[in-house]
Amino acid sequence: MNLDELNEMAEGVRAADTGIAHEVRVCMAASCQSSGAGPVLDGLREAAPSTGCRVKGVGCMGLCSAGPLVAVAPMDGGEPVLYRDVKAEDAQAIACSIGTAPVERLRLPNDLPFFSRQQKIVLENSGVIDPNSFKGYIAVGGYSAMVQALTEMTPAEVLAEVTTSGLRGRGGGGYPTGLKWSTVAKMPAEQKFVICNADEGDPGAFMDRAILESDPHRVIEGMAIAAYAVGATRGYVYVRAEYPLAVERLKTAIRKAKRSGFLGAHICDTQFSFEVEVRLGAGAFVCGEETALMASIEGLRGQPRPRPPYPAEAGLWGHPTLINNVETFANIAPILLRGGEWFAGIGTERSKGTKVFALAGTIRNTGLIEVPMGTRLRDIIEVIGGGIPDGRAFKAVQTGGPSGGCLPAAHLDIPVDYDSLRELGTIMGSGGMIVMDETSSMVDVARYFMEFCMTESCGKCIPCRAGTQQMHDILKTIAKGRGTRADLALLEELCEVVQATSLCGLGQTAPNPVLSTLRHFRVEYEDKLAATSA
Amino acid sequence: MPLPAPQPQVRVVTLKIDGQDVSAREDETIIEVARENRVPIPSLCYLEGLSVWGACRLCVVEIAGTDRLLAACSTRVTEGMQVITNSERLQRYRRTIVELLFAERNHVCSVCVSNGHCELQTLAQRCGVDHVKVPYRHARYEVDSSHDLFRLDHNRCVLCTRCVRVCDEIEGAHTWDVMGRGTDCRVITDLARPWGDSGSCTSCGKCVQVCPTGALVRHGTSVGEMTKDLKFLPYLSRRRHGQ
Amino acid sequence: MSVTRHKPPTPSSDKRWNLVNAAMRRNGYADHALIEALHSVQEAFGYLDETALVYVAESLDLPLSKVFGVATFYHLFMLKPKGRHACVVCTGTACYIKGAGGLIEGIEGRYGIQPGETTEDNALSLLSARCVGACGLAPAVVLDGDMLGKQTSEDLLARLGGLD
Amino acid sequence: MSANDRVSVATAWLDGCSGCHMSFLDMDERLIALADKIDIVYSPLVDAKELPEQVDVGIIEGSVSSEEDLHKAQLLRKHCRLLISLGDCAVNGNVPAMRNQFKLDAVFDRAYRENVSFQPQRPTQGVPALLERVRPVHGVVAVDVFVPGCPPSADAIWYVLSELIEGRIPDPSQVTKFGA
Repeated sequence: MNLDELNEMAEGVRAADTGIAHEVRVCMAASCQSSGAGPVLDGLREAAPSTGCRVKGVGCMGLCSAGPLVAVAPMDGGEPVLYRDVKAEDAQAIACSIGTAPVERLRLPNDLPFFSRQQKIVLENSGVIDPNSFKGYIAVGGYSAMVQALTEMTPAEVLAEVTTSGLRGRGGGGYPTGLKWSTVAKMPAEQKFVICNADEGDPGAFMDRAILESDPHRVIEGMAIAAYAVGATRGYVYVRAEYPLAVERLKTAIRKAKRSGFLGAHICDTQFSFEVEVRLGAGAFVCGEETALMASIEGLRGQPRPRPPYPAEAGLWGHPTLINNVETFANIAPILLRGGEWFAGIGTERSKGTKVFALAGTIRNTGLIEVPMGTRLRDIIEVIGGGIPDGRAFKAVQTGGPSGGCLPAAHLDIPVDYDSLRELGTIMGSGGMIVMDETSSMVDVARYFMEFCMTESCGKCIPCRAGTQQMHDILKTIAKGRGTRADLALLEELCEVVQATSLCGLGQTAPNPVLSTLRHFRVEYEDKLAATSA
Repeated sequence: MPLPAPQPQVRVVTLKIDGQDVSAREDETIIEVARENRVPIPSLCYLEGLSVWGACRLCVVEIAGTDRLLAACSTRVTEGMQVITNSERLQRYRRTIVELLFAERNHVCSVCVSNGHCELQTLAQRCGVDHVKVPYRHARYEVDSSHDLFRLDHNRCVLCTRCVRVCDEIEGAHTWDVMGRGTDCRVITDLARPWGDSGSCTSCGKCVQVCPTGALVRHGTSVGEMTKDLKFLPYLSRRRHGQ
Repeated sequence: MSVTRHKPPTPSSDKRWNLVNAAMRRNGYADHALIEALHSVQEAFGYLDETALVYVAESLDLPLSKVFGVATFYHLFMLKPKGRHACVVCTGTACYIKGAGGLIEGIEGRYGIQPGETTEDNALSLLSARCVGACGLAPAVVLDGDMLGKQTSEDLLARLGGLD
Repeated sequence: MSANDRVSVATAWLDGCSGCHMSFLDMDERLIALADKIDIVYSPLVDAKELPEQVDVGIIEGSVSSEEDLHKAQLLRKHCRLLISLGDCAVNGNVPAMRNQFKLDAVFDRAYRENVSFQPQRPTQGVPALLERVRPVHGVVAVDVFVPGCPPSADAIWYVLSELIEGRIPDPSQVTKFGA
């Protein structure tokens, strides 16, 4: 199959839709499902006019706090009408409104900054296509990047395009994707692997889940392109077992892609073959660390091993292995289709493209957003997020999960990119953004994350295993107002040792929430101490 | 004229360890080269003849050109590498790591059968740990005396996994493994049942010999009487790996 | 020299073993499919008992201690049966900030169980999860598979009290 | 250091077996030499029962297990310029701290009820109250020099005192260790 044939196929799918004037899209991602999207979808299917209209379940539309969300989209490309907090009994009203005046009482304004200030690349199909439909993906141009790569580009050209794009790993580390790919490509080996890290474990982060639930083919396509570029023939998607819906949709997508010849042997009648399997995690945060993840795929305890050797050199079963995260792979197809230069034109000097964030905590609009790198933190929180509810004051935003840190109001005007966040003692991480108001205690937040790291420590290396436990004990003591100055000094010393000597990223970054709250909110710690000596 | 000798597969490199020029094969690790040259680097999980585990972090060293500390046991030497094994900072970190170990379980040296022959005890002394700043946890751990010949005292285990590795890699029984996660980790035999009931244990005693502390000992030993002998290991390791 | 490896007999005539066998067969009885096999046991039986662990170990030709080590490393694997009802309190950051701790304390206070424990009458298991991904509904609870959003301790205890 | 400028030394015996004090006595004839250099102003080994206001060196044997131990540790810290933890009990809690694995009540029951055939009862009068947890001396007051060992050898103690007399802060890790 070449590009023309694929385009023809897509054209065919779209042609079958002539006669459909409106599409009713019901968000069926996990959050809306738990607020009752299922009955809404059923109700709309029943109530909608039988001709000229199609009702379908789609992936995440982003504004989870207003779910279940429904969009009525005219197929001529006009602006969709968005509805919030839809209940099953609203189905009739919405169905009757199609093609006439919208139901104002449920309507979300189209110019809501939450939507208008975003720029969607990764999420462009999210909330638009039916994630369970292979044809639906084809209709929006799916797999054309892969077919283009396989039929019109050499692996080196694919690598060059990804390198030009300046894409950096979206899992947290920010390692240049092109560099990672070329390292694996250069390894002389018969067998290589591509792994998609979907073990999204940061508490308060759900970007990867939403991408997999909304547009699973996009991730598979990115993996296949990567495999072609680096010379791999087998791939694994390592997903948390806690995401049953994502797993189901991913498995469906793999099955359908394979049946249509877009995965498996001789993809699209080329010499390139690529098999993908899903492997489930089983509740271990540390498996997000790449060497632990590989151990888990190998059926072992998910314990990291020292690096080097890096997976690119000796990974899964000792073979060169490329590991990227879900969002990284989801960026690949658009980069190939629109060019690395285009992608590099978005974002900042050293952080290109967009980033998906999961907004949560005490903020008006919680949900999933995608903004260009370099967007001001204040815009994300106050404009897109709608600020803090209930008239309370903003206190801090936590990024990067248990490896990250908290930023106070004084730094709200920084651009959100890898380097600015790092300078302030936190990290981009995978994209979790938890907003806290004045009622949150920073010592308690640090304790919360330390408890997380302690329970998630694999127990292999001493500094992380015993150090996180000791630090947690001290934080507990301080939080209870029983800490001394000596406790605080010991805490800081342990932070340094655990950071410097731990075996893997989990331990090396476990002190970050403490260090960053000490840096920006030291007075809260001091106040707790003062209470004891008084 | 004779032809030049065929290029050997492995090259020889030169590097500096604590300012001292040394040469090494490029497939050697820093700790191997350091010990060949009588530069002591403390370690606990590393044991010549077993696979590298890289967990105790006591052997971390500084390498010029990188901010990260690297474990000497798992890092290969490279040409021109400059290694510092014993800076003030490394000494401080090692002291803290040893302290964390002492505080984690109940290493009461004075009443230990391995007193005087214990690697952890010696390590504490060499690293200058004369007291433990971090609070002792004093959690309760079991003692398993069910085996006819040997005893397992979890109070004194440092989770170095030497027993697990020697049992798997040399004896081939894989009776031992580690269960649980984080501070709940514990060495186990089979399905975490009493050692004496193990169906896979051959009672060879290699685990006891490689155990650095008094966690695995022979029955019938009193305070300070348990000595261990590691001479068998390099020999058996070579036999196993066909060298 | 080769030593023949025998496939162990299925522990009982319980049909659920077919699911476990299918999972192992799908992966060619490869040792790296251990976690998949354990998932299948848990799916079929609800938890991993000693019989199942031994059976999986023998089927995949793995040491018992290794299987036990893996089964206890991953927190999703349960070695004891769950109670009739399972209440999973999400302790992700968003839920924590919005009071998940209070939900757990409420259950601890009323039922005397901590996360990971089951009441003595086997009626209720309390579990905690690291982010179920419903941050918009914080604090969230998954009760017998149903997601409950924006919970207060009173709501939750009332609902638990109404269970059989 | 001149003869009239002798070092004053106080020693205290908290929860321990007194073995460290015995080891002190094991210095044998070196005690005579030592007697020229130091004054023991307060100790279970001598008659003086009042701790002077200002003492140069305080030496503590034993862990902090009771209210009285705590009081003594604080007293020595207050009156001594330099405080030494002598022996494993003082340095790391050692055997006395092994009871920390149990609740205090269980410890009492074990010692005064379960293993007693005649009039099992918990002593309450005339004995200092036990603390819930046994701690090393540095767990309650700042300590300047640590001399581990069970007991530290007479040589180790001699080394430590000799260094102090010479005005140097000793590093006992070269001559003793935990359990030694």
